[in-house]
Amino acid sequence: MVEILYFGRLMDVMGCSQERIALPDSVRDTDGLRRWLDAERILSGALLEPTVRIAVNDAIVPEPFAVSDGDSIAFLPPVGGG
Amino acid sequence: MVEILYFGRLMDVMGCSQERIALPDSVRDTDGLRRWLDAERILSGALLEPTVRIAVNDAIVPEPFAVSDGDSIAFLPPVGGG
Amino acid sequence: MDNIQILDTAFSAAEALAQFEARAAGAGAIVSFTGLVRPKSQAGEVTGLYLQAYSPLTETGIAAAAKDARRRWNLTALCIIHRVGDMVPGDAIVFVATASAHRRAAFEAADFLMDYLKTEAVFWKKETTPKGETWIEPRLEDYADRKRWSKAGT
Amino acid sequence: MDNIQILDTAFSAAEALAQFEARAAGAGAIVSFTGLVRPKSQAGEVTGLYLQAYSPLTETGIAAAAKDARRRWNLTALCIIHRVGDMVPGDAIVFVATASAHRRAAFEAADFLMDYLKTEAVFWKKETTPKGETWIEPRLEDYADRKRWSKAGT
Repeated sequence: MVEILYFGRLMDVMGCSQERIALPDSVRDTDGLRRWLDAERILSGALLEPTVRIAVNDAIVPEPFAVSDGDSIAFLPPVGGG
Repeated sequence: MVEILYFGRLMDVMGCSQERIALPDSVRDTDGLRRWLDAERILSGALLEPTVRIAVNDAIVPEPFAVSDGDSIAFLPPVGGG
Repeated sequence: MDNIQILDTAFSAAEALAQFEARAAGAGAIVSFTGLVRPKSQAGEVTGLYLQAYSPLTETGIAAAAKDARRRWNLTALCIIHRVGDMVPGDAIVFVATASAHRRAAFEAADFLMDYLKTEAVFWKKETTPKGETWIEPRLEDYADRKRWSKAGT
Repeated sequence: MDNIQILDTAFSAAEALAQFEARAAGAGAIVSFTGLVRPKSQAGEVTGLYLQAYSPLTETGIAAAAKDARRRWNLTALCIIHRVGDMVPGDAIVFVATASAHRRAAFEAADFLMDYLKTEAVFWKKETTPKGETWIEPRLEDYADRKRWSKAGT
């Protein structure tokens, strides 16, 4: 299981701010996660946008970045500032 | 008679901030006033410095500027800001 | 001497300045910036603004920007307060204050920190107007402002 | 909506900011600058500062600078408070606040007004240190800061 966090407009897109998911064996990195989850939820690319960055365990990562059970993975749309 | 005002360090140089003086007939403009008063008080040029500007009746004037009885004349060293 | 706070309740910029002044004793120049929820946007009348942070990324990012500001300018004190959660027009969103011996450092550091906070700080912002709710992303102008600093310093 | 005051008594910058915020309702950005008497100068420990104005030249000069700032930037409110007379270290000498829809205008206008106040405003300043009393004239740096604006605007 991984914990997935959605921020900003992705909360609205996903309908939640946080969920726990069992990753299929085919998903081994952030690229695989983006493609699998986007297809699974029929999002037409919302999670594939290059402006959406990913943080793994509270650190923004260069992609593709390996993910595995127990990780906390956050999808971050462009930040809006204060 | 004219009223003469001294500001900033010129107050210290002149020993007062304000005085009333009867101008001699020879003094008809600010240049004449600077020279006459500087010589009269043995100031060695304190009133002749080009950085010292003159206001006549509360307006800084381009020099030489005519002065006559009843005028208020201010000697202004470089301003120091706030 | 840095004071960095993320708050989910309203705060007073004037009170923040009063407290900052006390901490900045000895400085010759204090600059403050207050960002407020505006009553109007391109979408019309604004009735609410929601700000979301991602702890601890938001805090560490702001702390890094503060450190960068201190490296670039000689500051005697620095304060950053940022609201999150639900706000209404007139509410203070962000308060930045900088203190230095001379005014140029204080002005530039405050300007620099605000450019960071408006473009790179980890916040998401949702505006409510009569037309509905809209997530706001940075204006191009904000990115241009931020780029001004890329050649300064090391 | 300009508030310009020359005061011969102490004032609180934080209170001035609180009052300014009330007047600036609807603005998105407020910048404040506070200039304080520093406890040290090149001559050593400062025990007192005396500021002299020349009314009405001081007031009309500041009012003209404020008008110039409004012509250059779109400001919703502006405040300038300047002390004269005898002050001690820590006292606020000058407070400038600007309000605008966006932050760039507020920052630039406050910076511009401070450059005016530090170089061209009609004030004379005398510092008291253990070495005695010294009249202070502008630093070259202040003139350079002021020149930054000579090509902007018309």
